[in-house]
Amino acid sequence: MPVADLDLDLDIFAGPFDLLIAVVLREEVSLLDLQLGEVVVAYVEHLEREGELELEVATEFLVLIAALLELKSRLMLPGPETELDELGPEEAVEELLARMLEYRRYRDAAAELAETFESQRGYLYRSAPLPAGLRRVAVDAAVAVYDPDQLGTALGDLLLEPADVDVSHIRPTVSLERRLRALRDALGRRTNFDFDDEFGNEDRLTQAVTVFALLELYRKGEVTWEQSECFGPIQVRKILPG
Amino acid sequence: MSDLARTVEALLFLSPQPVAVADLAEATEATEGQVSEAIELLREDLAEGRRGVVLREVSGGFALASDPASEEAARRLLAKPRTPPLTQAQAETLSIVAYLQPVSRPEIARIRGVTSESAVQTLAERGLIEESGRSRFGAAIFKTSELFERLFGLAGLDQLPDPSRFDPSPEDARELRERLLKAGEQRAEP
Amino acid sequence: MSDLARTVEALLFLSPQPVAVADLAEATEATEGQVSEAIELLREDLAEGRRGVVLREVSGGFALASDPASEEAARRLLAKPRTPPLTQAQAETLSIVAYLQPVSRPEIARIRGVTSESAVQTLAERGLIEESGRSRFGAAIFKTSELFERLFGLAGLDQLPDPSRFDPSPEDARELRERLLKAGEQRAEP
Repeated sequence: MPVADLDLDLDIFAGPFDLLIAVVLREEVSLLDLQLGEVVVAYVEHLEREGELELEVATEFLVLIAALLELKSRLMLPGPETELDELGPEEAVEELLARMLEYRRYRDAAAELAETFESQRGYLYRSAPLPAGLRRVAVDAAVAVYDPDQLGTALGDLLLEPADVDVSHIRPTVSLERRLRALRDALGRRTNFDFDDEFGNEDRLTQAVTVFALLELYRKGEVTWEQSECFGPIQVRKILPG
Repeated sequence: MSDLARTVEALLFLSPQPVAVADLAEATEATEGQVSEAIELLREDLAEGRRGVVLREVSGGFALASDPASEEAARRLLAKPRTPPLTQAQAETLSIVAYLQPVSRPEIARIRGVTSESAVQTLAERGLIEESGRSRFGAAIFKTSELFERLFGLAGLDQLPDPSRFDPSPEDARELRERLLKAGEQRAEP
Repeated sequence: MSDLARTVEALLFLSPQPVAVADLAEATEATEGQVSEAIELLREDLAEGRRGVVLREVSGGFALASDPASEEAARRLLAKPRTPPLTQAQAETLSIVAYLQPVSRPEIARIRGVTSESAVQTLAERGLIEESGRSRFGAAIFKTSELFERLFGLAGLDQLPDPSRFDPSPEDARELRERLLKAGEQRAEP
């Protein structure tokens, strides 16, 4: 929260901090009547409520409160005999006065400017893009700025057909279930067959899983097979129920 | 000049887009008939050759425009021609139009494998390509402009370079078109 | 209406900013004297109350604006709400920037007696003031914008009302001084 919004409830003033400073400058509230301690207490209470210290806001507060304290102390100090201060109350008053007068000048100018603004608000100006003709180069004024080779290259790129996608890194998946189905399909067509005749065209992985499926069917008592020699042909035979 | 005509003139002056009679009527709280009368008054006052601004009836309504006679002066005062480097999308789109012209918008998209709306629009705004009609199916057809040839320093379209990086170069326009479409389709569905 | 006046009107219609006589002369290839004559013709034709558009001398140049009489209709058509008036804080900050420019943020705060962050920011967002660099100590320095002059109908910054007009009278100053002194004495006495 900016320090300007700090809410104050003092003896002689209630409202945000920035308003307090404004009314002090406009001498609607006398700095001498103002208990600055109350302002500090309010700020500290605010800090406690918020639970965190924003350094920038705190600094701003310190600067402002210090300026007020300095002005006030100068107003209150008795006379020129004070060695502590270079400014006597009269000079302090002059300084404060100078600042008030300066502020008043801009406050009054602001009132007039706001009035001028008000009186001019009815005039509206056009805001439209320039016609297309003005946004592009005139043919007569055009000089070569682009390289035709860029077009040839771009078209050459477009003519290239993409290479066949290399899928060698993708491992085919072979499911046991599907191989079981394939075996049962084959056995549905005839009661016995040569393994190589039926599955010889499949890849090695598929063939291996099919053998595995064959074992499963053997376990269930659906098939039996024969192989007369090592690496010889495998004859698969369906076991008919009953 | 009536109050309504003055207000209508002000509205047309402020609006960057043409304004329909119905919208003018709503804004001025007048009837469309009254607005049309006011427009007639303005049409006389702002006829070509009378002032620096002319009243135009364009699709969708009425608009004020500067008199074409002032174009030269306007160019000297305001023209900010832009010729920034072409992006890849713009270069591809422009090369398709240049080599295959006339070519339709869907064809450009098929060859590039992506819709090319914004590239087409930018190239048209910069005056490098222009619409040269509509296809049988209503699609806009584009060709390159005279400005295109100037900005690329080409004496004519036959001076376009052979599509480099490609061997063999297609023999004729029809083969070029077919091969571009084939390559584009392969890109679109791998 | 002369050809030159017509061209000048067209240029002012097209230009998004006020145009100086010198620039109009260069664009129209006429002398500044001739342009000034053309401007005089336009000034008559486009005097307040004659058409929907008026000629304005703002920000060191000339610009066309819509007549205030059509403001309400324009806001209805363009769906633009009225710009909010300046708050007290904004008006004060703006007057400090207008008269003292270039002026730093801390200087504004010193004169107003309060930090003026949000007023400065709002004015900058509305385009009325703009940063014009940094002070030796790194504080942002502000000046008014071209838009400020346009929105306030000022031909130039020298048309701002004389700030001495706003100086408090010697009587006011004396009275204020006495009150401050008296307050000081009262406090010092007990």
